[in-house]
Amino acid sequence: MDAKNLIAFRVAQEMKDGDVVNLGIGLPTLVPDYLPEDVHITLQSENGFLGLGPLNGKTLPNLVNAGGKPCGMVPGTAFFDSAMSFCIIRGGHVDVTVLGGLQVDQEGNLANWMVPGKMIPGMGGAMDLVTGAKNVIVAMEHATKEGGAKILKRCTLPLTAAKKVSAIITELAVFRFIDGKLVLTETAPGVTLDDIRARTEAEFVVSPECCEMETPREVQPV
Amino acid sequence: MDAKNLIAFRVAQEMKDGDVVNLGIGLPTLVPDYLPEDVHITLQSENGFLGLGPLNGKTLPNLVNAGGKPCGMVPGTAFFDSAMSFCIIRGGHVDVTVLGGLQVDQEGNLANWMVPGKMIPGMGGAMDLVTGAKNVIVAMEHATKEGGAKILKRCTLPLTAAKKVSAIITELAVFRFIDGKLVLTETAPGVTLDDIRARTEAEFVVSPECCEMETPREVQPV
Amino acid sequence: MSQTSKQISYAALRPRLRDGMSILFGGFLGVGTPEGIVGEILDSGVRDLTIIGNDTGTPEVGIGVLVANKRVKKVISSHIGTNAETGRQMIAGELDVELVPQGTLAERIRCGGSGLGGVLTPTGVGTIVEEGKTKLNFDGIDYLVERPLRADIAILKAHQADDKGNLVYQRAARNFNPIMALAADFVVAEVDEIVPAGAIDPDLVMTPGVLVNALILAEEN
Amino acid sequence: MSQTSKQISYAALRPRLRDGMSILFGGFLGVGTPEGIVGEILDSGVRDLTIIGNDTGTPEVGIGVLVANKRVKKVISSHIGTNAETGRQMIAGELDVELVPQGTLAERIRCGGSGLGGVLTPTGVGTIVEEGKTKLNFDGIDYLVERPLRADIAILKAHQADDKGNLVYQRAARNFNPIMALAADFVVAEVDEIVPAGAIDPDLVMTPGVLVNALILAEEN
Repeated sequence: MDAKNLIAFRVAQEMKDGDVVNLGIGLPTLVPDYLPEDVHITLQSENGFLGLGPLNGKTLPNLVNAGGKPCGMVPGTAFFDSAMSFCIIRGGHVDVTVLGGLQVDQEGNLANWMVPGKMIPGMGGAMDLVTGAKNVIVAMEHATKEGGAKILKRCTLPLTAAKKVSAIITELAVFRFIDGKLVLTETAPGVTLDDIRARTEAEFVVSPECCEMETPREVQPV
Repeated sequence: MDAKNLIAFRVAQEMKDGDVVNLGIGLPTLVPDYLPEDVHITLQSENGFLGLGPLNGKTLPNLVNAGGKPCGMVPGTAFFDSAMSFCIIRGGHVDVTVLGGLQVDQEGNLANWMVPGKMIPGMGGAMDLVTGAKNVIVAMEHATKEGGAKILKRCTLPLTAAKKVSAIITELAVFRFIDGKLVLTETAPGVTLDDIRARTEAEFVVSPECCEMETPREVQPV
Repeated sequence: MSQTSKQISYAALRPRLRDGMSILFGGFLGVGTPEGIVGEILDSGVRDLTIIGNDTGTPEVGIGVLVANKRVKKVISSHIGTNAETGRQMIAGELDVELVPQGTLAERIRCGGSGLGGVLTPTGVGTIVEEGKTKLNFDGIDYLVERPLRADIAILKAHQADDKGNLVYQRAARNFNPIMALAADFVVAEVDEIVPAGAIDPDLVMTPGVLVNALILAEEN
Repeated sequence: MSQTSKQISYAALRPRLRDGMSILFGGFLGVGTPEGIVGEILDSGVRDLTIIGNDTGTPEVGIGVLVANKRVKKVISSHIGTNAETGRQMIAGELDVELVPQGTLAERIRCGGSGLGGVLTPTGVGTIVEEGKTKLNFDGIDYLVERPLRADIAILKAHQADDKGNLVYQRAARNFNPIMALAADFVVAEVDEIVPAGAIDPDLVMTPGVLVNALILAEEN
């Protein structure tokens, strides 16, 4: 299993039965594949609906996800306009939002929407999601492709929102923000604290209950 | 024809084909009875719909006007929630609102929602209607039951909105606010300028085009 | 969302009710007010309530029975003229009444449910409504900053629901119900009919089920 | 409301189009964008447009073709990443782009259409979005005052309309369309079907016809 699927698996274990969840594009969309069997979540899509489901083969008119891709819907889906969609998002009616990150820092700041002079796609719904969701999970590979740290003392890229991140889940570790502090709560099998320190610029506390990160059975170390 | 119906008749002549109109309770509800044949208006009801029609005998579930009374609806009616109802009202999508008044003054201020210590029903939707409608017509009898002036230099009762009235139509006269000034534009048949001055406290300008107020054929003076 | 129906009985609402709580109630002169839930609140004996909604109905209809039975400490409403008891208690100093322009009331509730800190409205400028409020001027126009309203519980009336709590309202009974569904810690709807999830066309849902915590089937349809 | 149908042809839209005008366009990555009207605007040759909507689609889909054909002077949008041409022109200094958080964009348009002077939102606080904006603090929380947006014309896509202009949207094609119907001096909707007034259940209308000035039947259903 690759890093992305490992991360998606671990994120899926964060979900509680009944949660309303918004998943960013890319890695986060893998999360539903790894939900525990007794956990049912409702997916919110910022283009205006609650009840996003897998495509199931057949494309239906005007049924697309927030990435513009054809999708399915579950029984009991509801559609609404963009104003209502963000009333739901900003108003705390979304339990969990899962997004990728370019940088996260030890203050809980997230940067994921632009690299000045290079890539300026825009924030889309991300600023509202990170501001309004009850739980903000950043799901990302621990380091850049070049091996640089993404979990920093202070973000250098323009922020998506200030001090709103609840947890960071990477292929190496799980961090949570507890009382405003970045706390390491889990490390992946075979990953040492030194490995994490080497790839993390941010200062963090190691939880007294820090344990091994849950991974899919097939990659558990023997 | 009594004063109320005379006023309603004259107000009806203000309507243009296609107008979206909100009518207050009481006298204003008589207006549709006197519309010219070629003028079709759409009635907005602040409890959430556009397309209010006459009752036509049969009461339908949950179909009531803003006074809570059973009403009818025309083909092409649309229902919506209270937030949308006032987006329409406040947003200038209502062409004309017709309301009663306790007092109006020469600045275009209207007071029609409370008499301190005596009668405090609340403003309901009146403040939004008077603030947001393109045309605000105050339709009321010229004087109080005791003969006191209701068109004043300055309202003494708490205001509904400041400087928003477009026209005042009474059984004696039509006044319009033109460039911030109160202008007498019509007088009822048989009513002299002195009659009006005697029953009006406000200072007003007499329009050079001041003419006789249109009244239903049956009460035209011979 | 749990996969089981959200249906509960009137009696199951009791543990949610307590003295001093705030209640958002749907309805306009009683149309769109859940009369059965109002009856349950009355029977529960709770008092010192703060009730928030368009009007106080009449002493016999809508939320008005709670006022008439002296269960209410504070009313936040646009109109109280149809319930003489509200005015009487207010003048006697027994009841605190905050009168709010109807459009402003709608926006304040919507803000309370959608994470907004308020709206800027021209309604009320130059009237006693502006007292004590922040005023901002943009492009020469004055606006009042009107702040959010929320409540402990919202009691709604809908025509139809599905198991997941998706709601469909009928005619003028919609009014304040959809925005109130956003703005309370616990949202309960009294409905005429409950159908299985999937039976309502998703385009026609007026309140998404995730906003609704519980459904009660109205005793008389 | 006039009793005749609001239907017009694509060509009848021409006199409404002019250089430098502002356009609110419905749609989310092209879904819910009136492609026929966009084509008509392109064919009309108007330029220096300000376009306001969720995103700029792709160079071939949605509003994006106007960008690709250099008819646009300014974009107000939450996302431009799917249209490389928007980014290229922006970086080359040929195109002014104002990026707005999606929820804020929705509220600003809604304000523009509903007589509100703005909303207070926590979204964007502590980011570059707050630059140049009034900030208010209530109960220890910072909010940005976000101001209304309107346009000369709104171009919408709906599934069904009646003669009076009442609109019904389909699935995720609803998105920004209903709020844009409030916020322009002239509102035109491209629809798949036009039925007589009375054929749509009044409870199911998603945009009231009084907000819609003209209807165009889509050339290909």
